[in-house]
Amino acid sequence: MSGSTHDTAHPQQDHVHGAAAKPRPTIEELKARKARTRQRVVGDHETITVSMGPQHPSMHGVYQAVVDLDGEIVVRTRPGIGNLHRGVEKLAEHRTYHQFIPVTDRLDYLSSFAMNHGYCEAVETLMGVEVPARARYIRTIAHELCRLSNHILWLGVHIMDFGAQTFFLICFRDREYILDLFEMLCGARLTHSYCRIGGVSKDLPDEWAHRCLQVADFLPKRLAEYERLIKANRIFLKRAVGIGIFTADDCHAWRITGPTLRSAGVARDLRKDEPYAAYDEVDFEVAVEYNADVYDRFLVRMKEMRESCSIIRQCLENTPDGPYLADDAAHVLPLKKYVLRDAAAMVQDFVHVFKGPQVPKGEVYRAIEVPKGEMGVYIVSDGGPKPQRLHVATPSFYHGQAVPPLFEGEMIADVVGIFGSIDVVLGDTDR
Amino acid sequence: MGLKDIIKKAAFVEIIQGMSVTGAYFVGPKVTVEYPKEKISVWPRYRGLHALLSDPDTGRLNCCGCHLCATICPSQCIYIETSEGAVDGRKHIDTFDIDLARCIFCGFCEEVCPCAAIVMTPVYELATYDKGDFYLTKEKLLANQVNAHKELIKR
Amino acid sequence: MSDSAVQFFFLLIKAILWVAVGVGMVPFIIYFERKFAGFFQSRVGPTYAGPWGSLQSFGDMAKLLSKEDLTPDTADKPVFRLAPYILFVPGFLVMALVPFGALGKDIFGYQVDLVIADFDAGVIMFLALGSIAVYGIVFAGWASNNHWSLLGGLRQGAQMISYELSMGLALVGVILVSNSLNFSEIVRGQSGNFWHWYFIPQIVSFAIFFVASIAELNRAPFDLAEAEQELVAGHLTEYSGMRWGLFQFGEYVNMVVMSAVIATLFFGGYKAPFTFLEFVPGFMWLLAKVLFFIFMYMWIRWTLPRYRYNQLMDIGWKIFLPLAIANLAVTAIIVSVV
Amino acid sequence: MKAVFDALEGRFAGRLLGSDFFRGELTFTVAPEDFIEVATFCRDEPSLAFERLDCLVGNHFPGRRAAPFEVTAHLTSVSHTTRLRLKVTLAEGQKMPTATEVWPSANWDERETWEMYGIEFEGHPNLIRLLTTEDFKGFPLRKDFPLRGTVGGRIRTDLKGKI
Repeated sequence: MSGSTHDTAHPQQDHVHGAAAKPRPTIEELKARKARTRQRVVGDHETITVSMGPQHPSMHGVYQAVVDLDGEIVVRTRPGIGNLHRGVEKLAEHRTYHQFIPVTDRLDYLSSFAMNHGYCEAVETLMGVEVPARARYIRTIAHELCRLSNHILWLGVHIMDFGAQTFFLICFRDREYILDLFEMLCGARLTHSYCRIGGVSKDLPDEWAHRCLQVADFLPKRLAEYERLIKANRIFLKRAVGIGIFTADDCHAWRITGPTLRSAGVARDLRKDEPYAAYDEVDFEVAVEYNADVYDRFLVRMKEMRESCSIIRQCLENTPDGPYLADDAAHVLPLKKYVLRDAAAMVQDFVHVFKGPQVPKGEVYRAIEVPKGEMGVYIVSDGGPKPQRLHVATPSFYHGQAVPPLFEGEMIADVVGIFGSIDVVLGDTDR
Repeated sequence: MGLKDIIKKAAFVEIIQGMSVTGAYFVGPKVTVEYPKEKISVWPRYRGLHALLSDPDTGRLNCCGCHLCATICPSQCIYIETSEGAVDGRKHIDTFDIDLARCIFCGFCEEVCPCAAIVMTPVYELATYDKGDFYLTKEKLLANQVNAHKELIKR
Repeated sequence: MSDSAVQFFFLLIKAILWVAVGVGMVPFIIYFERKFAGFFQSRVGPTYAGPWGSLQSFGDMAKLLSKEDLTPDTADKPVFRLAPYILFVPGFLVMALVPFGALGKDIFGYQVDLVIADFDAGVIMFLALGSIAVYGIVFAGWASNNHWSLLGGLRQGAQMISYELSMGLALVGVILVSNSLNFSEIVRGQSGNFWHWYFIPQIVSFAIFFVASIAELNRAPFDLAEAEQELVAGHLTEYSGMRWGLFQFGEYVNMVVMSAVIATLFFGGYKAPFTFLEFVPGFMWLLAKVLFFIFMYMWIRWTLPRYRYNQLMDIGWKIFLPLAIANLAVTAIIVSVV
Repeated sequence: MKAVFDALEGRFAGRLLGSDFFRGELTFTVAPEDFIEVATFCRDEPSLAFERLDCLVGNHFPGRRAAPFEVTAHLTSVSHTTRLRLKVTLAEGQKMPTATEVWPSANWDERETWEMYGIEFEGHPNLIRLLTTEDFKGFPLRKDFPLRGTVGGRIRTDLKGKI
C-alpha cells in the first residue's frame, strides 16, 4: 500500500491552475540536485554568524538557528530549542490519564484536537477500550477540521515567509470559520480538550452538521482562490521550485513524516496504513508529489485540504446514531448527564476523579497522522492510575532536528521558506 | 518553454490574475469585527469565566463540597474549604476560590461536578489591570451566575 | 517690479508649494497605504484616529517623535545619523525637475514656467540623484554595525547597481522618441490625446522602468534590503524613533517623486488624456496620475511575494538589460527611418 | 509481526534477552553491546527494512535495583508498515552505544534521554543539554526528581561567543 514509491503508477496530476503536470524525477536526479546545493558549502569559507531566532520575525516560534553565512549562502546551522520546554512528560507522570488530556492541547497548539486524539487513541489501545462508531466519526470530522485549520494557517504563514503579507490575513480570515465550528462543538477555539478516553466529551450540537457541511463546501472555493493568487505566480515558483530538497531516504533517516515525506514521493499516510477512528470507512486519496521541494510540499498540503473537505462531507453523511462515549465503567469518565441522574454513574465519577481509571500493566506505542506528521505516544503503565512513563514523539521535534541538512547550501532568503515548508510548531518541538 | 508560455509571462498573466484576487477583496465586503465597538456572541458551549450556581428559589449554593473539581483540575487552580454543621446536614462551603491566572479553561470542573454547581459561562473579557482580579472568590463566582446559560441552570 | 524679481518670487512660491504638497501628501499616502492594505486583505484598516482613521499618520508621528532615539554603542555614529537624510534629500531635488504645467504660462500678466527648474539635462539629473539615494541605505547598513543591517545594505547596493542600468537604458528610448533630455520638452512631445503618450510606442521601456522603479523604491516584491522575513528589518534594524520615521518618510517622498517621473515620462505629465479635458488645470492631472501610480505600487506590494536576492540580479542583468538594449535598438532604427 | 519475530529470532537466537507481545506490539530486549548490531540488521535486512527510528526514549524504574534504567527504541518500517520495539536495560552509570550512526534522527532523542535520565551515549557527536538550560543540575525525568522547584535558568553572560 505504501512505501516504495518511485515505481508505482500515479494518476495524472490534476492541476487546477498553472503549469501542466511536471515530469517526475527519479531518486537519483533528486539526489544529484541536492548534491549540487551541498556542493556550495564544500571547502573553506569566511563566514559571518547570525542568529535567526528566537526573536527573529519569521522564525516560527522560539526556534533558534545560529547560521554561519558565506555571503548569502548558509554554510552551517546550529539549531537550538528548549525555550518552550514545559516538561510535559514529567507532568504526565503526576496526572491521571484523564487529567493529562488538556495538557496535550498545549503540545501542538495549532492542531490541538489532533494531539488529544493521538493521546486518547494510545490510551484506548493500552486499556482496550472500544470506541463507539459515532464517536469515531465525530473524531474523524474534528481531526480533519483540525488538519484544515492547521494547513490554512501554515499556508498563510508560509507564503508570508516569502513576503506576500496579504496571504497571511486572508488565511486567518478563513481559519475563523473552522475555529467557529470548534467553538460551537466543544466551547474552545484553540485548546479544544474535546477528546475523551473512549469517545468525545460532547455530542454534535444542533445545526452543527449543517454548518460544517457549508464550510466543507465553501473552503474548496477559497482554496481555488488561493491558488489563483499564488500557485502560478512566477515569484513563488522561483522561490519554491527546487529549493529545500529532501529525498525519501533522507526523510526516513531524519524521521521526517507527514506532508514533507509525501512530497518526496512516499505514499505513507497512517490514516491509510494503520487506520484509526473512521478512516478505514471513508474514501480518500493520499496526496503524493515527487519533487521533494518546497513547492511540492505546498501542493501536497493543498491536495490534503481538498481531501479533508471530502472526508468531512462523507463522514457527515454517514455519521451513525448512538452513544458518543464508550460505556465502560472501568476506564471512562462518565457523562455529566448521567452523573446528575444516575447513582452508579456518580460513583463512577468519584472513583475516576479520586482514584483514576483501571489500567492494565504494559506498554503501547500508538502513532497517528496529525497535520504535521506522525505523532507517536508511548505509554508505559505499571497498573496505576497514572502513567509510569509517557513520551510523545512529536513530528516537529524531528523536523526541527533535520534543519542543518535542509539548510545546507541554501540561501539565507530561502531558509525561512524551507523552515516554513516543514511546518514546525515550537510547542510541539519542546513539549 | 513554448511561445505561449513566453507570451503569458511577458503579459504578466498570472500576476494580473493574482492582483485580480486582491482587487476583488479591495472592493468586496470586509470581515473585520471592530471589537470594543461590536462584540461577537459566542456559542452556548463556550468555556469562559466560571460561575457557581445557586438554587433560584432558596438561594442556596448548589455546591456540595465534594472536591471533585479541585481534584480533577489539571492545573490545580481551585481551592475549596468546607465545614460541617450547617442546619440541613449539608457541608458548608467556606471558601471556593479559582485562580484564573492558573486556570486553563479545559472545562473538566464543569464536567465532573456531580451537582451542577460549577459551570462555565460565555464571559470572555477577562483582561484586567490588577492581578488580584484574577483571584475569584465564592462571591464573585456566585455573582457571575447571571451570565450562565439558561439551560445549565435548569438542569 | 522687475521681471527677474517677479520670477524669483514665483520660484519661491513654486518651490514652497511643490515641496509642501509633496511632503503634505506623505502622511496621507502612509494612511492610504495602511487603509488600502486593510482593504486588500478584506479588513478595514485604521479607523480610530480622526474620521475613518485619517489622522493615523499624525498619531504615528507623535509616537515616533516621543520615542527614545537609540544609537547603538558600536555604531559609526556620524554616518548612522547622516544616513536618513541622504535617503530623502535627493527625492526633494528630483521634485524640482518635474513640470506641473506648461512653460511660459500667463499668470497675472507674467510669463511663468510651471516647473521649478527647467533643466536641460533633467533626465540625467534624475538618474544621478536616484543613485545618490542608495547611499542612504548603504550607509545605514554599514553604520549600524549589525549583521542584518550590513546584509541589507549590501543587497540594496547590488540591487541598485543592476537596476540603474536598465532603468537608464529604458529611458534612452523615451529620449530618442522625444528628442530631448528636458522633462518639459518630453511632456510637450506627448501633446494631444492619450494615444500620443509615450507609453504606447515605448511600452517595453515603460514596463522595464516601472519594475525597476519598484526596485529603486525598495518596495515589495523587491524590498530585499528591508526583507522583514529574512533580515529582520535590514538596514532599519538598529533605527528607532524619528530616525526610523525619517527613513519611512524618505521612502514615501521617493514614491511620490517616482510616480511623478513615470507620469511625466510615459503618461503625458500634466496633460489631460483628451484635449477637450484641458480646461482642468494640468496640476490636477499630474496629481491624479501620481496617485494612480502610488495605488499601483500599493496593489503590487500587497499582492506579490518577494524575489530572492540572486533572482533579482538575474532579472536585472539577464532579462531587463538585454530587453532594454533591444528596445533601444528598435527605437533607434524606427526613429532614424521615420 | 510473525515474520519480524522469526527473522530476529533466527539471526540473534541466543543473544535476545527476551521478547514480549502486548496489544499487537512486539518488543525485544537486547544487551547494550548488541544494540547497534541488532539495529543495523533491522534497518538493512530487506525483509525487515526498518528504515526509520520513530523515537528513542529512556525510562527509570527505581524499584529495579540491578538495572534501573531502560532505553527503548521504536522502529518503524514504512515499506512493510510494521513496528518493532527494541529495549535495553542499563545499570546506573552504564553507557549505551549511540544509534546516530544508524539513524541520524537519534541525535536529539539521545541528547534528551541523556539530559533527562543521565544515560550516557558513547560516541554521540554532541552530547549536551537540549531542552533545559545549560546550568541545569540533575536529571529531571528520574523518579526521584521533584515535580516542583527551581533549578538553573539564570541568564548566562559567560557563554558569549561559545554558542
